[in-house]
Amino acid sequence: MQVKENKEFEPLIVAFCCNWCSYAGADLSGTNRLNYPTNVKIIRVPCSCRVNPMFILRAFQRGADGVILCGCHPGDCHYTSGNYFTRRRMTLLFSMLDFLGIERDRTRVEWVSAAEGAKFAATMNEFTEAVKKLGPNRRLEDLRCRKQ
Amino acid sequence: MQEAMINRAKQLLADGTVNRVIGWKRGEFVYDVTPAIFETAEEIDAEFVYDDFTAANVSKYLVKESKKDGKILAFLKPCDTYSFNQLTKEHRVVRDNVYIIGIPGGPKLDAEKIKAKGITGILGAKNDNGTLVIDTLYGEEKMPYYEALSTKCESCKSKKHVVYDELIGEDGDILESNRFDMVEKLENMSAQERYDFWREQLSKCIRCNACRNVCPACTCEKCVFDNPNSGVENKAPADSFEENMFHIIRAFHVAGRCTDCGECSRVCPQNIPLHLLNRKFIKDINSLYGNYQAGEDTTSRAPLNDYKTDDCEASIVHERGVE
Amino acid sequence: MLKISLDKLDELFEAISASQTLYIPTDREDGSAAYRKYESGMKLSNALNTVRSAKDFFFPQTENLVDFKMEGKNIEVIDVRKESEDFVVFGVRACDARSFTILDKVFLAEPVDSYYKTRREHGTVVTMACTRPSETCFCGVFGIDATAPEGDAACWSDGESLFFEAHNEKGEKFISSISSMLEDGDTAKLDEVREKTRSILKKLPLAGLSTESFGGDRMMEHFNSDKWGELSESCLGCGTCTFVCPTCQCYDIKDFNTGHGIKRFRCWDSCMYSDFTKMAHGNPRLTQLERFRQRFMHKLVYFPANNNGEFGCVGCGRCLSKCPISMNIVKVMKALEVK
Amino acid sequence: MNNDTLIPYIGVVTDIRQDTPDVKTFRVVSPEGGKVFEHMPGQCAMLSIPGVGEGMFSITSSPTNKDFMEFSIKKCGCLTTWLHAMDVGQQITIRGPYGNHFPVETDLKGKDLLFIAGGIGLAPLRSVINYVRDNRSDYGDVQIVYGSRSKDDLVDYKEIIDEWMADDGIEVNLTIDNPQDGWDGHVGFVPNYVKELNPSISKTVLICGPPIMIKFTLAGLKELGFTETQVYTTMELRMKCAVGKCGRCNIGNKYVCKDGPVFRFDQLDELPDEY
Amino acid sequence: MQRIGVFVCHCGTNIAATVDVKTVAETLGHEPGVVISQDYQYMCSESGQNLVKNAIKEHNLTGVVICSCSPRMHENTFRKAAAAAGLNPYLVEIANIREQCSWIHKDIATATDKAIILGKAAVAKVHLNAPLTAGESPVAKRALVIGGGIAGIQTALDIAEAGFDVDIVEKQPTIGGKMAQIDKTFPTLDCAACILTPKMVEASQNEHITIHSFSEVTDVKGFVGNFTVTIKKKARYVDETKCTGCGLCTEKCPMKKVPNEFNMGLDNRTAVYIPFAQAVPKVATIDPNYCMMLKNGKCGVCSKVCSVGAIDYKQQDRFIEQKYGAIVVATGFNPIKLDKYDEFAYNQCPDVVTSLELERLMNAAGPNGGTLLRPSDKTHPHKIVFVQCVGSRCDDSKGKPYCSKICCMYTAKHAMLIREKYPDTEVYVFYIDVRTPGKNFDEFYRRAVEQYNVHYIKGMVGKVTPRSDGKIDVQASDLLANEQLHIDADMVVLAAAIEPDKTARPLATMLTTQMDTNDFFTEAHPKLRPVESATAGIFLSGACQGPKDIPETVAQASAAAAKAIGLLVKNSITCNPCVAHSDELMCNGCSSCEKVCPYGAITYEDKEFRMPDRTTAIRRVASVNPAVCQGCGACTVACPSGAMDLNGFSNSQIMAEVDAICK
Repeated sequence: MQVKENKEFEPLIVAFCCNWCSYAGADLSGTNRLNYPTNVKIIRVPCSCRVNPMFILRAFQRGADGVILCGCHPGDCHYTSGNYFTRRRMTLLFSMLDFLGIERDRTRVEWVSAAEGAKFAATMNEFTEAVKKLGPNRRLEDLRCRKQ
Repeated sequence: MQEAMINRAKQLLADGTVNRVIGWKRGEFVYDVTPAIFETAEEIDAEFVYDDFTAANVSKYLVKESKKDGKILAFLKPCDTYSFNQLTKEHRVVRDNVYIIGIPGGPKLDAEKIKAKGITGILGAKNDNGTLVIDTLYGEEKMPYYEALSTKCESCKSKKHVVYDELIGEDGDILESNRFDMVEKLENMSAQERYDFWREQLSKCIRCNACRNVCPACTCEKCVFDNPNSGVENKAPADSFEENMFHIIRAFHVAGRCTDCGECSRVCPQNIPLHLLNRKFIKDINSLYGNYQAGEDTTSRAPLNDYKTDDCEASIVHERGVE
Repeated sequence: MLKISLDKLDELFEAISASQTLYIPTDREDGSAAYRKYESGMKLSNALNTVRSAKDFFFPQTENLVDFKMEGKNIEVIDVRKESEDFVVFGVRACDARSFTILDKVFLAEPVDSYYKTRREHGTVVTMACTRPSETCFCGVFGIDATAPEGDAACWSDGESLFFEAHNEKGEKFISSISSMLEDGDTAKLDEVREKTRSILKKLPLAGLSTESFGGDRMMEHFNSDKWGELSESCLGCGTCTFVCPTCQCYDIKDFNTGHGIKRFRCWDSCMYSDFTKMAHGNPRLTQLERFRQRFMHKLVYFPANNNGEFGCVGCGRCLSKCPISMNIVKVMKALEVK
Repeated sequence: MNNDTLIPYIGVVTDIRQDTPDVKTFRVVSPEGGKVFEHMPGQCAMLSIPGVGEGMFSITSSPTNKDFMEFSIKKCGCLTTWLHAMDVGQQITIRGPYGNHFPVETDLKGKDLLFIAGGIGLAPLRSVINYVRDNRSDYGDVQIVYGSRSKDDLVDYKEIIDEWMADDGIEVNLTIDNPQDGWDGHVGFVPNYVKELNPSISKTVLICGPPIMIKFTLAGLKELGFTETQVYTTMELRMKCAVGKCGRCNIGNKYVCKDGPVFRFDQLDELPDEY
Repeated sequence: MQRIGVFVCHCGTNIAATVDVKTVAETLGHEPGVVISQDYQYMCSESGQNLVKNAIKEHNLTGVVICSCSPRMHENTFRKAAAAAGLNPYLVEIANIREQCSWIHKDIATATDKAIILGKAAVAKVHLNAPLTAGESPVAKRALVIGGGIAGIQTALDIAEAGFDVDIVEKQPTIGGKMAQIDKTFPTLDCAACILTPKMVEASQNEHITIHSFSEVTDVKGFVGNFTVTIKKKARYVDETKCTGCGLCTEKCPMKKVPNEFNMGLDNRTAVYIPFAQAVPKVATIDPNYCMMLKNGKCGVCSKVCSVGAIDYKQQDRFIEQKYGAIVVATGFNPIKLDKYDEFAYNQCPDVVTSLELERLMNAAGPNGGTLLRPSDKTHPHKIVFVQCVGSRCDDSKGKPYCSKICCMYTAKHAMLIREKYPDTEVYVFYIDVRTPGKNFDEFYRRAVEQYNVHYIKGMVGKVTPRSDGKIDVQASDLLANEQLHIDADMVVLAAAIEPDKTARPLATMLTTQMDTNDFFTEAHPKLRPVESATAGIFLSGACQGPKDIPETVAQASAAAAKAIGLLVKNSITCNPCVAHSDELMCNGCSSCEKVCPYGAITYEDKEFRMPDRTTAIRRVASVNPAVCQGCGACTVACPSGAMDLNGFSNSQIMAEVDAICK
């Protein structure tokens, strides 16, 4: 416990990125050597609309401190309309999480195009900082999964 | 009312329009009525009941019943017709196999509300001009009638039947209800207060699945929470997370489909105000995407299966109200 | 009889909870009652009974049985059982008290369930006699006297004081631990209260219910009854009755992968659930009728068949008030009654 | 540590044999070597891969085998698929033995025995057959009728040919459902074959197989003059928690986990028809 | 039990410099199911691939995880390698430890930890990967070219040359596009019409080419090889099949005051018109906004004079539906509107013109018959100022951030042509930079400066003010001389930035192709796949993809044609196997999935099922057409029961990844 207190809290961030825009955007920020924290781990999905609310809750259950979902800009979805559905679904889901008293800053949706490597890195820096401020996810964790 | 319903049911059975009737059957006490299917006039005469305690929404039974041979007569209260319409829209009931008689809803009573007042040994209950007079083992007790109302009837959204083959009694109107008051109250609390509120409530959950099994929107052939291959199957609230998970996902799955019939809260043995979760979604949908009442029609697109290019961004959640 | 004034209840609870964990029924904001771990300031509920039964204390809804660590082809078994501490459950009603003897017959039968047994050994059950039975009560039908509850120790209220009596060694130990707070008292008023309660018990609407039609020797007759279809037709297949029932003890064993190990836990299950008996090769109880029948046959026929005629129901009435569609054991008994 | 039956032991899989396309036989010993526990023919054990599931399997090896236990397992669900994918050396968890056993020391002693098995139903009977072979003098004639869908689906075919058929006083009658190249034995369903063979009604019958086979064979045996008191079967498929407490295995008031899995048919007759 | 091989790539030092690849390989070797874990210098090299192939064979692998660069780079490479070794290609997963790890992190310890976690996630996923087989779908042997400018024409001609039918859809009454409006072309100064019109004629006469002029694409369904396109043939009130293009109607039409868009509104045309003499198809069109007959039913002159009876006032828009295997987008460009540029007085002074207007003013078929006269007073201009980069390379919201690329060269052309024809005219060009990278381009520019004495001034024009004496005061700064200038100009020519046509955005939505923020179509790869869009079967030709001059446009047009031909010669194409599928036993038939499917891939059928309670029932269940499904996964979330799942990205796979990452 003593050791933990001395060490800065390092949140675990799960980022779902759509294959066509945001994942490519993440690649671009790599290609351009734009730094963002190692806390962010990316899961590739074909489209942001593939992300089931269950995946997001699952991440929180398993110890994620923040979950961010990135997709193509509205209107640019590779599948025409996927991110529009995502937007509604996530708006409602986040609103519900907020309603249940889960900190709002643990969840985010951000539109990042394949050309926006810089935006991707900046978003991840910003989001990680915001989650870091909140501290560990305690309101939506599964104690059984907490690392001993 | 009960008399008229019995007569009409017997007529329709006799003339062959229907071969079964779904309604309510009287129980041991004044309040414990059970949804039941009647096949003969005798059964109806003996046991059919429609009174202040017939709160159960029978529309979900029609998922199964409407697939059987012959037509079934269903007595639907205004709120039940919304459920039925929604089921029709989702192709879960066979409309042609159901003969619907719309009946006035009238507020229903909840015996639990009476018991919560410390009144026990209930033998009978009568409405006497707004006062509920209860005959008990320990003598007569009184309480305001409205305080004994089932939670779902406290904020009735509509007295209008949205689908029926015939009506008994007058059709009513869609009402201005105060059903979002409690949601709003919670929204105005701090995140910590909201968290504490729901933790207190959801920690009562015993995962009996009554809310799910009674819900007319939860008609999945196989619920994800029962399916070992879904990855989220869980049987008991082994951790507070699972209470959250079950209720969030359940509410999400019925979002845009829930007609706000209130059955979930009515049946919860632990009195968890589950309808607030559904109402939160309804309120959000109404304010963000335009008013939408599930079950009002059978053709409109559900809000979650629809979009506008200029919908608000998810960040709206971060920008509003109390943190 | 030893008694304590009801005014001093707080002090009593403080004293008990100072040495061991104490659970008492308390009121909740919605008017119902629930057992809670005693903390200063909590008040004993006046409600007749809690929503959840007291079985949780010995057979909790979920419990971790054992952990595993997997590495390569190897498995490590980790016993997670901890040293149990003594605890007191206060204010258990006669029906729930009887449910423990029913659960004992299951869990303490060979092979003994050590998890249950440990809790039973460490728990002291202090029962409390009923004074205001409800219309849903029918414990008398199963030979339970609500005015003379079982348990390790029992107590009675006459409206002013609480009178204590030990039923066994554990109960005596409990009473001696609080004896400094007790005084000898006159039971005249108490006897009056008990008599009054007894007269109400006789008048209860379900007092006339009879178990005569049930028991092990009626197995085939009831199993093949044509009433089950009608009785089960509106059953939702939820687990409310099972989970509020003090004697239902069906369970499931599940593994949970935490990411750094496997937790095997046991949780309540309900024979009303559609895939309760589903196994790799099929499901022997496919319809709700079969599952519904199983639950009531178990309580009214199978259990007495295996336990010298003792029924698997204690008449607490929870399922009567909690079933979403108001179908319950009383309606089943009346429908199946052999005239 | 293991003072609760729900806490399992570790077993090591030391040999895996592919019997048929969907049946494998696993040899299990304790990590220290030797059997994890002793058992009687017909008893079962609960095998598990933590995180995958637990399942009840009859112990196929005979108690007379002092070195190891064997389980013949058909691939049909999540756990069995996992088990089939195991390599030698894999550890599993095992608890047991559970249930009653065939009355090899009482009712069966000195009797002429007729074993009737279909498909994977041979697994529980193999334990008895080998027990009887190892205590040959205690029993009378042994006749085995075993059928499967095809030649390839006959479990333990090698052992049947090499050992059982070679034994004196053991008559093995094999049958497959449909004609097949390279099979010159009997073709036809087990119930009919039993009737054709017309076994002496003095024999005590042990039967195991698919429910439909048991149903028709039993009817056939009755036609031949057998009574239900002469026929034993095992119902380990109904077992779940193995200790008779979880509430699933009962048929009427009898708990397969405790009162079974071995039943004589006259006992089952007194129970509701729920199996 | 899975047998998984893990292969960790050093990528030279790209990965190995910040990720301890040995540790990654070593750690992942202990993951359940992993039987071999190796690292190698360059996994994508031939020998690296052989390493993978050999391991697959030697260890009988059931799954492969490559920890390397982005799957967008080499997923296919490794899938092919696996397939070559006999392993289903979809049993390969990539852990992206270069772009998403080694390149963004500096600390070796944390980067290595992250690489391990990404590897574990890939291993967890591959455990659940199922072998997938790609289906096949037929290819319709017909191409659609959207846009009939030089890009569209060239693409169509090339495709037709290969023997495939091709349709051109052009929204104007004639094909030809912007090039038809241009006078001369740089750097050769040959006449645009002379080289374009033969191609237009060739297109109209080619038996494989069908031209839908005055038409628009209104709906696109389907997918590569199998597009169904709805084309709206706008009513032109003239029967194309009858009209001979004699032009009598245009002569007789009493409504003569219609701004002529072909001449940039610098002169007028009639309500019934043929845009220009060499129009293809040479067919008259009635402009319903001006035609008296169509507006109030009074006139009918054209109908009376038409000897073949081609005029049809009752004509309606017609919709035709056609199947195509490939679609080429050639929607071209437009100069931006200069309404926001008050400083250049474009809206105030008729003698401030855009370059394209200048083209028309100088063109022999233009409003002045080829003599350069000021639009205001039809006098000869003696001093002309050219302003470069109007709206190009702008940071502000008025213009475009990019370089429009063609302006430097056409301005040099204009200057040169003017000086050639009117040596008494002084020409000033204000530029920021002169960009001349192209064959003979810089020589061309230098000729303008050196041979024709065009005054090139590096500097900005601050303000253009029309004076009452008819002169235009151009206030500018000469950056090299560092002085303020005032020029009394007779004409000012603005090199307006070019932007994609406005119809491109809605078209992109229909085609499900991507666009950048400037509405240029995004190519599948900026270097390696410049003429393909990310959507299979959609190709890009000409300026719709970015500013281009004519030779570049033609080159790209031919390249797009080659790509389209490459598709059309195939009889069938392999479908993406990562598509949705519905578990009929769990499906509720509720239609939620159908509602969110952008491709209409989901249909329902009533099927009889044995229900769990021993009864049989007819149930409505969803089924997915794998050839139509593109695998977005919208349906999987809309489905409450989880009956709908996605191959390659299944619920359990993604959750396994989540678990592994959060472990």
